[in-house]
This record gives sequence, C-alpha cells and structure tokens, in this order.
Amino acid sequence: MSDPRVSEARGALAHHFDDLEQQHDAATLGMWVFLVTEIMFFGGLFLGYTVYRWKYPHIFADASRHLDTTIGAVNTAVLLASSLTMALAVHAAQTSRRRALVGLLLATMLLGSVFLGVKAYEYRDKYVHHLVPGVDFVYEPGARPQLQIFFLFYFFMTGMHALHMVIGIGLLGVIAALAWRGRYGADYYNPVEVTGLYWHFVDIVWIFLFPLLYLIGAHL
Amino acid sequence: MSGHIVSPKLYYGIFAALLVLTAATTGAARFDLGPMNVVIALAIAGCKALLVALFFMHVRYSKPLVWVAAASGLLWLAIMLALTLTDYYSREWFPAPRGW
Amino acid sequence: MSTAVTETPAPPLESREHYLNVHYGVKSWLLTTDHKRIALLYLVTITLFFFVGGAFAVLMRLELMTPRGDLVQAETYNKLFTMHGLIMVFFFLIPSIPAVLGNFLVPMMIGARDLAFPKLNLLSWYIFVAGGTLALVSAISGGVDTGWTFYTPYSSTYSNTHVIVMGLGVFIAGFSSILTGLNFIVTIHTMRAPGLTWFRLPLFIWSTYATSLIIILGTPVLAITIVLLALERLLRVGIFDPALGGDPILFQHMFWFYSHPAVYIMILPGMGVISELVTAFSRKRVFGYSFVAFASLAIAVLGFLVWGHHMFVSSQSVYAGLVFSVLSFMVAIPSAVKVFNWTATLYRGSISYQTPMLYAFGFIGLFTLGGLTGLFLASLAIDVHVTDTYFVVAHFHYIMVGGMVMAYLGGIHYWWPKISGRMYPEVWARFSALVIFAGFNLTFFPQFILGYLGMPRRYWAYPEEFQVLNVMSTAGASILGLGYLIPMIYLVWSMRYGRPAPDNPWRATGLEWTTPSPPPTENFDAPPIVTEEAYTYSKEEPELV
Amino acid sequence: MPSEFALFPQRASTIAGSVDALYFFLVGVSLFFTVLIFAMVFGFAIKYRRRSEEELPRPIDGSMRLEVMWTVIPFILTMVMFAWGATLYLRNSRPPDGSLEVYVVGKQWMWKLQHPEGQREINQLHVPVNVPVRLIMTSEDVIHSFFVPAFRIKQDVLPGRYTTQWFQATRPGEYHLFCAEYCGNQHSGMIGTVTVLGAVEYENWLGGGASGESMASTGERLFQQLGCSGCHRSDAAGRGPALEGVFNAPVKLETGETVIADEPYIRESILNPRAKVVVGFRPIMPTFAGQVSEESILQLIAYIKTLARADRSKR
Repeated sequence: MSDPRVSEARGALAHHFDDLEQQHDAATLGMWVFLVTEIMFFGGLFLGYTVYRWKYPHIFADASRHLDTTIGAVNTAVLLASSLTMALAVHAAQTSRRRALVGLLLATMLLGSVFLGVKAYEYRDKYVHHLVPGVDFVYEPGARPQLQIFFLFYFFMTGMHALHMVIGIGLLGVIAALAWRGRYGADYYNPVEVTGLYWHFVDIVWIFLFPLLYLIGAHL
Repeated sequence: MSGHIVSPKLYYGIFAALLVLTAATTGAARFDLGPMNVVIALAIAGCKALLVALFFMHVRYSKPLVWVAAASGLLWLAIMLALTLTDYYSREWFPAPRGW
Repeated sequence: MSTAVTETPAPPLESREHYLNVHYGVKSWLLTTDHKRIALLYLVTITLFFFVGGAFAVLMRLELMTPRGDLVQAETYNKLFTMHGLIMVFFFLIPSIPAVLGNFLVPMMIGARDLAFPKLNLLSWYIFVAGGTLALVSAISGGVDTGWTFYTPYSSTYSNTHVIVMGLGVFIAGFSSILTGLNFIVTIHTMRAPGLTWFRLPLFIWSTYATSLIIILGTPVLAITIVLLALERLLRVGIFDPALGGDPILFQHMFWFYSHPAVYIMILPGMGVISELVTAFSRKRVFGYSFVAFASLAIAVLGFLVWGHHMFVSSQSVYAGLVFSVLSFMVAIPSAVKVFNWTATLYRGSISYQTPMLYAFGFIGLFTLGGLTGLFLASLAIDVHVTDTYFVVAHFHYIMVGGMVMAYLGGIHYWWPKISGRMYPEVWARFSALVIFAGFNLTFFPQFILGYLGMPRRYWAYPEEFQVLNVMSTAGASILGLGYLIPMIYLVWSMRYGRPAPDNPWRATGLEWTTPSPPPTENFDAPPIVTEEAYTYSKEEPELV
Repeated sequence: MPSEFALFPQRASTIAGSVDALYFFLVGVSLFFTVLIFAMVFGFAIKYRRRSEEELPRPIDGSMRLEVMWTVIPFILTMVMFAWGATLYLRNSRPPDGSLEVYVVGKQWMWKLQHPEGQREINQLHVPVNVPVRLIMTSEDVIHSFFVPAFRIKQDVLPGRYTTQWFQATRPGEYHLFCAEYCGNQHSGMIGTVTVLGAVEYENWLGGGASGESMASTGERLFQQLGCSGCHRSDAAGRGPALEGVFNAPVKLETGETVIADEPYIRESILNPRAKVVVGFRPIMPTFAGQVSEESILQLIAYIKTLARADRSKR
C-alpha cells in the first residue's frame, strides 16, 4: 500500500472517516444506492412502455419500423466501446498511469459525444417525418392514434437516457481535469471508479433500450 | 486499497463478447418467432447487462453488500412490473366465475 | 459504558465549546456540514411548513362548520385541501423525523463523527428549501386544485392551476429525501463504532434504516410520474389521456407505487422514536428486540406490495383487487407485532410519566386505532363503501397526526436537552400533550362516523345531516391547533431561559447520551467502543417469561 | 332523504345488510384489541410506575411463545376478514342476468341518466323496488364516481371506458347520490337523489314522464342519419360487417385475434375504427369522434343490441 504521507498530501482522507478503505467502501456503496434509485427512475418509464406494448402489440411493432435498426446497433457498439475505455481508465487510475488515465477519459467523452451526435441525427430524422409528439405529430391515414404513445415513450426514454449521458460527459470532464493535475493515484481513485459505475449504468440502460425500442418490428 | 485490479486483456475479451451479443440480438430480431422474440431479446440484453455489471463495474470482486444493492434494485423493478401487470392482465377475466 | 451515571453538575454552557457556539454568523449556519446544524436547519424549515399546512387545515375546518359553503368559494376550498395535503405530506411528514431527528442522532447513536457524505447532507437541505420555495410560489400565485394525488385527466388537461410549478417543487423535494436516505444507508453500513454489531444498534437506527430503504426504492418512481404528468400538461400529449388510447389508471398505479410506501416513510421513523421512548422511560430492555427490528424491515418490504388498495373502485380488475387486498392484510401484521412488543416492554418496568412518555402512550393508543381502521379499508366489501369518504380521512389522520406527529413531538422533547443543552418546562409540556391528545380525538373520531354515513371527502358543501359531526370536528381542530402552538412557544423560550440540561437527564442508554449536552462538533473525543447489547439498564440476569 | 341527525346510514339495498354485518364484525374486533391495548398500557403504567429514581427493574428479553402467538393470531384474524370481504365483493361485483339496464354519463358536475325506455334524467334516478338495476357508466371528461351510500355501492366512472355496477333496492324512498372522485370546482355540487318507487308508482312514472322514443329507436334514427346503414347493411353486401347478431358475439380481427363485441368494443369501433378491424374488411371507416356524444353512442349500442335479439328470433 502506498505510504499514508503521499495520500495525506493529496488531502485524500476526509476528516470523518477512520481510514481510506472505509471511505472507499462508503463511496462505492453510495454510488450503488444512487444507481438503485436510477433503476427505479427508469423503471417507471419501462413500466409505462410495458403496459402500452402489452395493450397495443401490433401498433408498437408497426411504429418500431420507423426506427433504423442498423443505426441503433452501431450506436450500441459506440456506447459499449465507451464502456470499455471507461473501464480501462479506472484501471489506469488504479495503476497511477496519469497520462493514460486522462487519455482514456477523453476517449470515453469522445465516444459519448459520437453517440449523442447519432441520436441528434435520428431525432432530426423523426422531426422531418413529423413523428415528434407534442410538436407536430401527424400520423398517416392508415396509422392509429396509439402510434403517438410509442413515440412518446421513444422520445421520453431515449431523451432521459441522453440527458444522463450529457451529465456523465460533464462529470468525466471534471474528473479528467482533476486527473490532469495528478489528483488521482493508486491510493485514491474513488471519484474515477464512482464515475465509471455511473457511466456503465447508463450503458446498461441503453443495452435494454435498444432491443425494446428498435427491434420489435424488425421481423415484420 | 481494496479495489480489485482487473487485467485489461479481460476487458477486451468482455468487450468482444458484448459486440457479438449485440450482433446476435440484431440478427435474431430478423426472424418472426412470435412471443419468443421478446424473450430472446431480453435474455441477450440481460446477459450483456450482466457482463457489464460483473466485470466493468467490478461487482464480481466487490463486497456482498454491492450484490444485495444491485439485486434489490432489480427485484423492486420486478415487483412494480409484476403487480401492475396483474391488473392489466386480469381485466378481461371479469365477470367473476359463476361459482361465487 | 456504565449507565448509572451520577448526576454530574452541568458545567456552565457558555464556557464550554460545543457545536452551537463553536462559531457564529449566518455563514456558519448556511455553509455548515455538521449533521447537527443541518438537523436544526431542517427543524426550522419543517416547523415553518407545519404551520403553513396547519393554517390551511384551520381554514378548511372553519369552512366545513356549515353545510353550505359560505366562508370561501368552491375553487378556494379545493385549493385549500390540495395545498394542505401537499405541504403536509411532502414538506412536513416525509422529511420531519428522518431529516431532523435522524440527521442529528444517526451519527451519534452509531458512534461516528458525522454522516458519510456531509456535503451531500447540506445539499439535501438546499434542495428541500428549493422545492419548498417552489411549492410556496405555486401556492401564492394561485395554488393547485387537483388534490394532493394529482389524478389525471383532471390534473393534466382540465385543471388550469399551477400544477407544473407545484409538481416541480415536489419533484425537487423528492431528491432531498433521496439524498437523506442514501446518506443514512451508507453511514449505517460503513461507519458503525467498533463492537456495534447490527443487533446492538438502537431500534431508532433500525427504523431509520428501513425508512431509507423505502425512500431509495420508492421516491424515484414518483419523480418520473411527475415528469410524465408535467410533460403531458406542457406538450398536450397524452400518456394518461384516454382519447389517445392512454389509461388514467396507469397514473394511479405509478403514483400509489410510491405514495403508499410513503405513508410508511412517515410512520416508521415514528415507530423508531417510540421504541426509544418506551424503553428509556420504563428503564427496561425492549421486549423482543429482534422481532421489533425485523418488523421494521418487514413493513418496508411488504409496504411495496399493497398500493392497489387505493384503487379498489377505480376500475382496477377484480382479481388485482383480491391480490392487493390479501397483501394489504399481511402488511398489518408487523405493525401489530410492534404494538404488542411495546406494551409488553411496560410489563414490570419502572415507568415514569415525563412528557415524552405521555406522547408515547398517546402514540400507542392512537396508532392502534389507526392501524385497525386500516383493516376496514383493506377488506374489499367495506372499502367499496368507505373509500373516498371521511372514513379514509380519519384513518390516515389517526396514523399521521395521532401517530407520526405525536412521535415527532415525543422525540423532540426527549432529545431536546441534547439538541439545545436546555430542559423544557415539564408542567407546560405535559399540559400541551394532554390538550393535543384530547383535541385530536375530538377532531377525528367523529369523521369515522361521518365516513360510514357516506360523506365524501373533498366536499365544499354537504347535506345538512352531517353538520353536527362536522361542528364537533371543527371544535376539536381548534383545540388541536392551540395544543400545537404551546410547545412552539415554550421550546423557543427554553432555548434561552431553560434550565441547563445534564448530559443524561433521563439516565438512558445509547451512545448519544454519553456525549455532553449539547455535544461538541466532533461528537466523541475518542471513538467509543461498544461492549454490551442495546438498552442494558441493569446488570441482572434477564428474566425468562 | 333523512334531514335529521343520524349516526348510521340507511339500509336500502340487498347487499347493505351483509356489508354492515362485516362492518360490525370488524368494529367488534377493533374494539376488543383497542380496549385490550389501552387496558394493558394503563394497567402496567399505573402498576409499575417509577417509585424511586434508583429503581432498576430486571430486564426481560422477550418470549418466543408470545411473539408467535401475536403473529399467528392476528394473521388468522386478518385472513378471515380478507375471505369474508372478498367473497362479499365478488358476489356483489356480478350483476344478476336480466337486470334493468340504466345508462349513466358523468359530465363535469352533473349526472345524465338514460333509461332504455327513453326517459332522460339529470341528477335524478327513478328505479323500481326489488328489481336488480345494472348501471353502465362512462364519463365525458374527468374521472367521477357514482356513490349511493344507502346502497353501499361505489364505482369510478372513467372517460373512454365503460364501468358497471349493480344494486337491488329493497325499500322505497329517496336516497343520496354523491360524486366520490374529486372532479373539479363543483365536485361537491355533483349530487342528486335516487328515488325508489313501488312497482305500480314506477309504471305510472314510466308512462307519465317525458317518455320520448326509446333509446333503441333514437339509436336507429342516428344509425340512418350518420350514414352507418350505408356500409353496415343487413344483407352483408355493404363495405362494413353486418351488425345483426354481433352484440356479445366473438368477432375475428385482421390481426388474427378474436374479441367479444361488447359495449367497449362497439364504442371503440365508432370512435377509433382502425383500432380493431374485422378480418376481410378494409380499414376505410372514418372516425366519428366529435360527431357523436356519449349519449348517442349509448343509443347506437342500444339499437345494435336490438339487432342482435331480432336476428336470433329470426333464425
């Protein structure tokens, strides 16, 4: 273990904790409890989606065909890659490789931005086809009003996910800046690990969003 | 520090598996298997989520408390979904059977 | 940690440094990360909201004295009961014991210097104030008239009041509650003193832990429900709008998924306080410690399975009604176990009648009545007749006002010496406790009768034959309102003129009583080592019953 | 309507007696436990009051026997309460066949009721005594709730859906009708009276009242006016399915499912025709949302119900 003087210099140990391990456990458990609240937060949206998909299975399948599956798959791969770089960043912090840590954090932010870019493109495409509920939702003569409910959930779920991505990228920016100043090392890398947990969770939410929104109508 | 250090090689392996699973679920969606489509899609998504959680989020090397936290989150989501769907699912069963 | 501490003469307050006089000035309060100061910030804010909500209640009771609505217009009355419900539920009942007593005591009871995330704790108070300000802004600029339940489609399409501003206020206050819950769970898991195993923890910690679980697992669902409601109002799109094929019942499911466990968020901390009071004032270990502890967890878990009993007549399916009814009966069992264990604790104890114990007696009695009337509402055939009537109003006021507020006042009086370093005036305190008990019963018992008679809730005007019982209820409400003012006065008075309090005025067990009154910022000079079970008052061999 | 002070509601329907019986059982059990707890608490508080400050009673850790006792006994009691309440609820939720049907439309702050014979009433309901009456209810705007305390019945009335409940009055008289689900400003004004008449008085009321044409005949007139008969022809040569004998019969949809053509199905097919298209027909029917009010939909349904009967008699 690195000698405490180094971590003291970094002001790593908060006054009310007995030792660094207790602080690490508290930080990790704190983030996991926060992720449980996020599970229930997104859970409310998944509940609404499940109820309406159960009530209108065929309409949801027709509506899902408006979404481009290949773009969704590519986007999923981009997000999985950002999870990989995030995991490697945590590893770099654990082994006190400062430059690798900063590089990997920036890579994660870049991949996240690419993901958001693709999402923005998809949103514009839906806007062009007048499929944005509340703005100018027009459904062609053959479609049914419940189509709008699918797009409500499409925009609410992917929009909420994108909002969490933006917050994640902001967080990563702060961590990258502090990492650049040498704040994190093998003895004190809690913030990097905790941000990693948050990022991986946002990735897991997308792992479920992709099949539920994009893949229902693929076989029709 | 207590955090377990995972070798990058394992991360790359997990990443490859995730890509394969993504391709699998996209491919599987092409065939019309009726209700099985949903089951397969969710099963694959579940596996991917498990991989990310166990290895990328170090749940596999964390204290049992972290397992309990993650599991309770999913359990409560299941409770919410299951009990709400008992209402929607059983709405057609009315009127009550004649025997009452 | 010997318990029979002799009465050490309390050193003069001013000379000794403690968390209140360590530094002065507004900045020292508004930027503090000391859990005790944050508890006091919460105490002030919550008392403000309690009296705002109470004012709405007084206006409602005055209006209901006469069958025809002649004090306020119908719209105003609808806003009165909505604001009364919202302010009381989200800005008094849910935060009060966890944020005030919990923040102050959790670190001290487990021998820690502070909560796990002190900065998050201060942030949670600021978020609470932000939410509260939004609620007051909504109230001042016209109020909300949808009822505290926001049922759609009225709240999303037909109401033209400030639903979104209030929704935002409740949404933000929800995150303050989440942060407090998160802080407690992490603190209780990772920062217990050496030797303090789970089964040596005071029962207040057990119930606060169970409450935090409910907060963490339930509040986010309310947050997303309010977001969906606000979006539906803003963009005129319809998730819950039947014209689009949406289902207003889905809103009720999502709302009650949180709002029923929320009533356990309100009552569980009260139960924790009562476990402490009954033990301290009969100077005996609580009867069946592990059963009472697990009853708290059982209530937290079962509390999530029962929300459908709010929707028996809402066209929820007959079979879902059966499922929720049987589960609602099961959730009553842990509460019954707790009441029996408290009563058994009194057996062969040395019971004193000091004010906190009077509140505990009141709680046990009124909570029992409240819980039993819950069984009426859980049984399907009776609920069809009494739901949405004053029977339900009486039931939840017996639990909330008769149970939770009594426990809150009991807890405030019990730990007041530790919080302020001063003793409250005993005679006035006992008098106000009796006044509150009498006023409460006169206010809410007639409402049970009104309920079964069929008087619907939220009625601005009602048929003449209900007037006598309503006048009795209004009379009770004025006594109750007066009863609440008295503690407000003498507690503030005691901050300056009260007798300086010894470190352990009740000679109770618990790590918080081993610190001086009021405690220093760091709570403990040296981290305490715990060697005994909780509540060990005497060293004799426990008697086997 | 009793205007003098009462402590217990009137019993005026068949189920009121059994609901009250369960109510008294619950009151009895609650009284028993309340008295038990109060007696024990005050008894112990007085018997074991603190004699001296130095007194330290012997600790008692607890007893498994007692804990099991006061877990199992309340559990058994609650299950008895559940079974009794659930049985009553299930029996009350099933209207007897052949009951008199009354159509209720809740609108912000009034109840509009229609009898099949054609009588229309606002905030008034005249029903014969000892005859089961089935209420088919819907709302035009927000959620209301049809509550008659004297009959111990209550059921929310939702927009976009039909909810039903039934009662059988046992004593002639006038009884309160309340709206029990908050629905806006005049929620407390949305009240009325249910008048139970003897068999003879009911016939006079039926004859004497403003008995215009029956709902079914009004429905038939609307069926022609709105042009439904253009496509829904009895000789099944029209572009829409023939409606003879369709009510409460299974209908096969283009998506492969079969559904029962009950009241909600007909209402949805009028307002949102493409939701459930019958197999073999193109989805060309225009929506009539906005052109037909809730009452006229109920009249159309009443007319379609007569088609079913007539058809069965022909076969």
